[in-house]
Amino acid sequence: MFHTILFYSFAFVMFGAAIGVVFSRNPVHSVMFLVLTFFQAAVLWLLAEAEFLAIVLVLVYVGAVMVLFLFVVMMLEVNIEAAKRGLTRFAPLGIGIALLMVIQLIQLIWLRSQGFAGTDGFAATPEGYSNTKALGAVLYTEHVYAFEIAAVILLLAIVAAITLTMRKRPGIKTQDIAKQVAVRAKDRVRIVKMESEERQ
Amino acid sequence: MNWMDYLVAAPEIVMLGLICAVLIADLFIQDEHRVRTYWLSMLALLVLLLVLVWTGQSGSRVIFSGSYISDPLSQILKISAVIFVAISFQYSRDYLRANEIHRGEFYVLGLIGLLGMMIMMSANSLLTVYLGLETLALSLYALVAIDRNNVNSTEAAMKYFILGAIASGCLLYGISWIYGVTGSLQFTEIAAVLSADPSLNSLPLWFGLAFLIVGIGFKFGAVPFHMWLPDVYQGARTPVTLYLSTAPKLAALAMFLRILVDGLDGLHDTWAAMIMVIGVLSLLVGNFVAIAQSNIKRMLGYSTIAHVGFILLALFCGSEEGNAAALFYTLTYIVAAAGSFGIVILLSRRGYDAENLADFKGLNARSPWFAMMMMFLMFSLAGVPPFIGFFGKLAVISPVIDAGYVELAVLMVLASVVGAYYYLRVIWYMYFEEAEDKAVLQASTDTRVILSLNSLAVLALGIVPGSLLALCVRILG
Amino acid sequence: MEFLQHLLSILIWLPIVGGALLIAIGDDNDVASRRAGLMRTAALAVSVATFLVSVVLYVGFDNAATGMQFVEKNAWISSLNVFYYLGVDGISAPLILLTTFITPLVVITSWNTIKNRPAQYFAAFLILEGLMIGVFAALDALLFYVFWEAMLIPMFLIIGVWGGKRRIYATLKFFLYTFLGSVLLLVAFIYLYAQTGSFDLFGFMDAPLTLAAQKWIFIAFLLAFAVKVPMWPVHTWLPDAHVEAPTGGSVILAAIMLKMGGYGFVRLSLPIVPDGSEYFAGMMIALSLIAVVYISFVALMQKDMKKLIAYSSIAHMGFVTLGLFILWSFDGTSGAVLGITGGMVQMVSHGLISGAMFLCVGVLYDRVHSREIAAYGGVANTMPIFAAFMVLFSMANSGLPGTSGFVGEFMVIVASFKANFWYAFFVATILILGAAYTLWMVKRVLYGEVANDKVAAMKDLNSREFMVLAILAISVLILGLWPAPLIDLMSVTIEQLVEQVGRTKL
Amino acid sequence: MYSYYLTIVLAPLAAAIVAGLAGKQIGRAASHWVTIAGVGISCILSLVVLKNMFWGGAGSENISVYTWAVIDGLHMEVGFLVDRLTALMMCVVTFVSLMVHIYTIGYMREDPGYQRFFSYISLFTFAMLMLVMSNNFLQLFFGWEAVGLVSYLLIGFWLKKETAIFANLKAFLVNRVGDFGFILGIAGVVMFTGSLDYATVFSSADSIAAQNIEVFPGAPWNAMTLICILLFIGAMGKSAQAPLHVWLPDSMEGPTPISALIHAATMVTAGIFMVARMSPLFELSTTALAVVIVIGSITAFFMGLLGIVQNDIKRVIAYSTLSQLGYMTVALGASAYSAAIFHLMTHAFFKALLFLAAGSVIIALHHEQDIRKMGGIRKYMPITYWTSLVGSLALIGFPGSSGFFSKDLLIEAVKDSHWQGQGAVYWIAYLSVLLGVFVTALYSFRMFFLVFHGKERMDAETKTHLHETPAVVTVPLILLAIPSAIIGWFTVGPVLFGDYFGDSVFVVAGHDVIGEHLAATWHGSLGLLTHALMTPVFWLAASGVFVAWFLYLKRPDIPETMKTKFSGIYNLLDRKYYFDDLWIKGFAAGGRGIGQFLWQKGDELLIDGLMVNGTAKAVGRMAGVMRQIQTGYLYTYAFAMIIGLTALLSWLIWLR
Amino acid sequence: MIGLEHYLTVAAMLFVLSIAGIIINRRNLIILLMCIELMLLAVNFNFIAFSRYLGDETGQVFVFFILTVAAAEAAIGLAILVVLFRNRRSIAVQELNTLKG
Repeated sequence: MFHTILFYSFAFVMFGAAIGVVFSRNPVHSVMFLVLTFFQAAVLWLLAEAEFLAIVLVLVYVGAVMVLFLFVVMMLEVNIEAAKRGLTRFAPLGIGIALLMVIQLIQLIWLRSQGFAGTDGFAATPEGYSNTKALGAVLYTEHVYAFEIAAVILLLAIVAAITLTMRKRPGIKTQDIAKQVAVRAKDRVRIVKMESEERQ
Repeated sequence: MNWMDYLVAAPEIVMLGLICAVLIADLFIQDEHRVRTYWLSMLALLVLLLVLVWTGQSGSRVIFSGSYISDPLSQILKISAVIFVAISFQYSRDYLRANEIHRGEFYVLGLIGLLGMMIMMSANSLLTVYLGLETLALSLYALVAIDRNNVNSTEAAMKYFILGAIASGCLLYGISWIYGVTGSLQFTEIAAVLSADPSLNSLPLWFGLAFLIVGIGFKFGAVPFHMWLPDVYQGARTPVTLYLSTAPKLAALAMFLRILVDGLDGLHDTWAAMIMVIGVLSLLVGNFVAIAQSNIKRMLGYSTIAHVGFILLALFCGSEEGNAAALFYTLTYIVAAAGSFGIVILLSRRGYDAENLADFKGLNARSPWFAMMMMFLMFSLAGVPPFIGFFGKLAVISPVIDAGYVELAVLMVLASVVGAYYYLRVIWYMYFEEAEDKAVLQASTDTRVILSLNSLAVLALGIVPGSLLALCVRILG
Repeated sequence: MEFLQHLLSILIWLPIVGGALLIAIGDDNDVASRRAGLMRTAALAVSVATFLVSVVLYVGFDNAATGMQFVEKNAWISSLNVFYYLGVDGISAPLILLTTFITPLVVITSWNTIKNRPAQYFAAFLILEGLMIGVFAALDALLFYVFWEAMLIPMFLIIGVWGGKRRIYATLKFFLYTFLGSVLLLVAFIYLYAQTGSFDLFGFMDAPLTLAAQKWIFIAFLLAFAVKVPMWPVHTWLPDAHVEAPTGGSVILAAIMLKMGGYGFVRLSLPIVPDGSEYFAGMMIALSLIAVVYISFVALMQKDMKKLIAYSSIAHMGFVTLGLFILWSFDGTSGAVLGITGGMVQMVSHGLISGAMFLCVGVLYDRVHSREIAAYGGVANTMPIFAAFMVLFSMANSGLPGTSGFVGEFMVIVASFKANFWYAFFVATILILGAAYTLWMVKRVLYGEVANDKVAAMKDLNSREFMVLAILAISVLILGLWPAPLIDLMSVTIEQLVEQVGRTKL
Repeated sequence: MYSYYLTIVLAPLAAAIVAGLAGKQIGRAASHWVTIAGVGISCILSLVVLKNMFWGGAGSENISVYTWAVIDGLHMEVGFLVDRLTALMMCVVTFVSLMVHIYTIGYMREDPGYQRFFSYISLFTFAMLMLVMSNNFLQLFFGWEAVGLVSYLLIGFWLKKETAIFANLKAFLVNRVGDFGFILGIAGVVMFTGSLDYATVFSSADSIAAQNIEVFPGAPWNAMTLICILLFIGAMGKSAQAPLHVWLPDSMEGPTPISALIHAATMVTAGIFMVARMSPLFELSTTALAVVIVIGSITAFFMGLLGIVQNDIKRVIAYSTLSQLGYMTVALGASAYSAAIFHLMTHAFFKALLFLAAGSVIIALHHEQDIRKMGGIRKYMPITYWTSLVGSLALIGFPGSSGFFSKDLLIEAVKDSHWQGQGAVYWIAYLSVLLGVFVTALYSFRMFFLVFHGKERMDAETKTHLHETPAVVTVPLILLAIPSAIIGWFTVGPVLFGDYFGDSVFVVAGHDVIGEHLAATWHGSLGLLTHALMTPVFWLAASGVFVAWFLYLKRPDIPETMKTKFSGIYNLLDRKYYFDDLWIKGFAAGGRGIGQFLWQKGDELLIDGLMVNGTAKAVGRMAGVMRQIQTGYLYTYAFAMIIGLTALLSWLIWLR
Repeated sequence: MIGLEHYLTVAAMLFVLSIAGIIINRRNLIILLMCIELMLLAVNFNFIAFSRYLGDETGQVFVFFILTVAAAEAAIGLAILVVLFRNRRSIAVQELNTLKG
């Protein structure tokens, strides 16, 4: 029962926060709502006994990604005055379609799920089960290929982000490693032969 | 898992190593020698090609606990993708240099994208597909935005990114349902579960399927998930468009074949109907809207949508013949697309993109040879014999009729008549109009040779289409 | 003999390779330059050589033999069971000869009148020639289709690049119209392929088909061929295409390309879907008669000579389709053979005559640069020799006995009388209407006082023009006075065809 | 004889080719010599053939020259059927042609198209010979059209002359209307007999007559009637029978020699010849014969009337030709084929004579053709005057002249014809030919008097140069005058009553008016001559001459007052019963109107505008609308995807 | 008891909300990026729920990778956003319509 109350209350707050993300006028508020959403989600995941992912969500997402968002929002100095409630002209239609989709999904989940749902809660985990351990056991064995690809994706993200955003501002002195490496002695020191000056 | 098994994945492993090598080497290359990165990348692709040929085998091998598969299909797709990436690098080099966006990252990102495609082509589980897809997609987003001072490029990249993210979100949501119902991510296992328990073939799985189709449709650029395509084709710099319009189509095809055919063939009835609707819409929208375009890249973008319609309608049949036809059609399409964008690049100069149809006016007077090449390409895209595009159409229509959808076949050919108009318009501008811009075409010899070979290929393959078609049939037969 | 076994391949590929060669020689817009001279000579040499090869074909052709001759069959696309399968019989042989005969004349006509990229021009014609021969020789449906469609490409360029003011409209209309017609042909072929497992035309002919299927296939065939013929009401591309095409293009279009439609009916529609054809025969006859009467009236009012001749072509092609589709209106076979033979003869003869008529207009156009009838008048005063030729061809166009124009018309009229009095009645109105529109034009162009300074300054035919027109005139007369060789060439095949079509497939 | 026939046909052809293609090179004199030689050879050989037939008793010959084509048992050949009918026609054609050739040397002396003209008339001779000598329908049609072609070329010979080139087009087209029927008739013959060969067709004539054909559903017609009427439509065109006669008067725009040769003596009689040739068919259809006789009667009488009001010398003769052709047609309809052919022959001579004489006058007056500007020429041109007189007398059937024998017997034949019992048809025919005699005399002598007698109305300039024409002109006149005057005397007996035609003409037993009725009262030429004074024919002719003399020489004011008093009738005659208007303003303009309508409304508006370009436009418009969906806004794009997704989901959950 | 359906429902609502957010927002591209994060979160809910329901870790491993990819995606997305802002001085969705038609 307690479990249920917890679930509903966290879910409710999470959903409210998510609505805040979408409808907030100020992007900074949106980011904060998003952080709240993630926190609530982490709690819900804990309730589903996915401890490792709940921690990761908080650490990686709230700790890194959200900060990045916040950073960008701040950096871009978007004019908050102008950012009034900006809804598109077919927002009602959009919301209608969204409601339709919710109805469809809920109908699916509760009425048409052909018996795989509708259980009384999740089965209990076996004794001594460690979520983190279980994940760790498969991550580097069964999923090693995926893991390596994830590494590539992170590399790609680095390369791409740098490619897109790094720029050389004129007047700012930076190191050019390629230039430094490619330098030759004769570029640095020029020996000029010149006539000696006449005695005065 | 045996260490020897890693040899099966050698192409990907070698590719990753080569990418890192190129990435590091690029750091030490000065801007004025950036062409060395190009040569390095080409060398990398050559090595990769050799590895691919060397590791080629006839049977299929599944490794990495079922997440990786190597079979003739993956091999032919990879070889083709490598070749087309190499071609697009080649066509791009001079353009990039002339437009001062010749940066090593272009090649690196291109190579990583290729790796993503290869991962998709060899994927045997939904997880691998997803990761490969993201590898490809993320590098494409970055590539589209690579000319970061260009308003259009960045806008295109932003749109591509947002829509791509939505699509992959949908794909993931679909995957989660498939996983929830079947309890597995591997295609072979999914197929096995489905055939073992027919009761699973029901609404939850179908919902997952619908979401999956959004992701696949987006990757193909099929209507109504096509909206990004024209904008991105137009907004991206031409080399990127070229890259985008060639090899990734093979990846999309691989994704389709792996997920829907290998994994969810038991749901054929369900997805066939959806694919048919999407295919028909693509055919119509692509062909109709292309008529109204004046920007050739955008026009070719819509034409891509139309061609995707053809590919999807071949796949919709669900027969081996249809799948082979789809592969054949895709290959023939990208040969022509590569050449077409190659010529668009050829016409561009420093600070000037020849991307309006009007820029093609009087090409026959400026360069009869390349005008003729472009004509070949356009006729091939229009599906006029004896060019290879015709045989693609033939191969596609044949299984459709075999499956009993004669009306659909009629619709397809009628749509292709509508489509013929805008291809003809390019030829009309090249041949029937006076040139406004009389500048002589400048291109290096290697570009000329390769572009010519590329274009002549649509004719040569059209005259002897047998072996390529037979290859496709053998691979998917 | 090795050579004879590949005769058809040589016929097809010689001009195509020759065309590629011309492109390789390259262009020179200065007609007097050495390169242009070399290129023209090469073009002529290739086309004449092709003609000579076709003479070998004629000599080697056995009139009495049934079935295909000079057959070549090699695998082409093995996975689809497609063959490179060629052969000729009495139906295709005359048309191949017509093609190889007309092309050198076109080359000569365009000798130095084309100032813009002549090499491409000649190359387009040579390639077109090879493709057209391919259509007539192909016995594999896919091969047929490839040639059939590929043919559009050179013609598209010929009209578009070297055409008149509204050339772009005309050529796009030409391409899309015909393309629209022929794509359904492809669908029909693939359907038949699905039924028989190969694209072999004979396989198609032997395949049993339900009446419903035959009807649909017939409609698909009809669209493709009716557009090419062209039959009313899908004829409107032709006047535009003809008007805008350069002289050579008009000649080829009228002389040979239109025959593709008729050939298609004979080669494909009749034997593959006999019952479908029979079902629609009434409609086809009606359309043919409309073509003759309606189009003749329309032709009467044309102000543009080429348009007039174009409409006249449509009307004359009405005879072809009528001749073919009265097949089922007889008790015996005699009328059927007569009708089809008449249609075939009409095709060949119309090829010569309409070609010649377009050449005549071309001669005028080269001098005055107008196709309007009103721009002329009294040309016979300044160009008597030309006038003589033009009157001759006009008479031939009006179906004067003694010229080839009469032969086919006579046969069709006689055959259609057998079928139904009213068919003959309506179709014979061409005697009046054909003469009316042709000779009225002749009157306004050739006769009367010299109309203006431009006409007064016209020079009579030069030797090249004279030669071309004389060759055509002689052939028109020979065919008119002694058509037996032509008829003997095809009679066995046609009898066989009638016998085959008579067998129902149901 | 095969080589004879071939030479007869080919000699003029060869001459025509030489003069036509190499005329410039060989020069004027050589051109006329070569053509005269060609036609001369034909003429002599034809006479030899006729002699063999007539006195040598040679039978008819049916020879095949070469096979034109064979299709499925239908043999189409080129060949000759030479029998007595043919032989007679060959002689007439070649003789008149020869005379015209010679005459042309003088007539066309100054014309730049001299060689061309000779080439044409030789070609005509060839074509006409092909026509008469044919042994099958195909070749008949060839000759039929070929003479039409040459006629077309010759009427438009002076191609700068607007009236001439109008006339030739008109002639060709009106003839084509006839040919339209003719070719259908031939097709009918093929349908019912499976052959084009005369012999085969005639032998199966009975079987044709026994069959019916449903032209209109539910109304079976006798096949023979249909075929014969269709064939006769062809004859109507060629022989200028009403209402297809309109081309002939206009054809006078051509040079006079060809008016004589083609439009009087030979080509226009092809229709008569053809019907006579087809007598085995026509005889089997009384309906067809009735049509023939009625059409002939109308032409004979009403066309004669028109001659009275014409002022152009050649047109008067042209209407006279029409009228005489009407006579011949009436004879055909009365089954008096031999009378028709006999009249054809005499007519050929005297009408050619009249035309050539008129031509002679025209040359002398420097191409003046209006008879109101002539008069009193008699004393300047005696030879022309006398030969014209011979011709005119022959035309009105003055006793003793060739025309007398042919026309008198023709009228007798009509009077006694088997139509007697048939009421209307008989009276129409008989009255027409009787009254026609008066009319003929009236217009002939009106012209004669106006030209040769009375006041000299030409201008002084012309008068000073007025003199007799040279020998090349007058010699043919004399040579034609001789047969015009006397040939009737000694040929009427054998031709009409001596069973000259034998098998060449077939008459059904009850129809044979000449063999059965007239032969009974036949007592030789002299007997006929004496008998003539007691027939109405003579008196009608005489009164015609008298009236002409009275009205045009004695009291020239009367016609003028009559013109104003009876302006209605005058206008009717002057406008030729409005037939020209019917053809030109009716059919020709109507055809152009239909053409314009079908072109503008059918082709341009409906098919091209609405269907073809309309489709293209619709596609373009649709493209324009569809591209609007691509708004450029991200949310639209996303929305499109979601709509697509929702549609798929909805289908899956609610519709599937 | 709280079970699979509850989690799935939460996920579905979150998913649809994120989609609605993307469709109806016309002011700020950053919000769109955040909506995408929400969408991925919803997907993660599904995976965790199914993983827990099936007693199979693969779903959670998948979530692990999704988190990784999402981070990379956010990095690139923000990079593009920054580049876009530099070019246009605006990140309003409604102004992003140079390419259309």
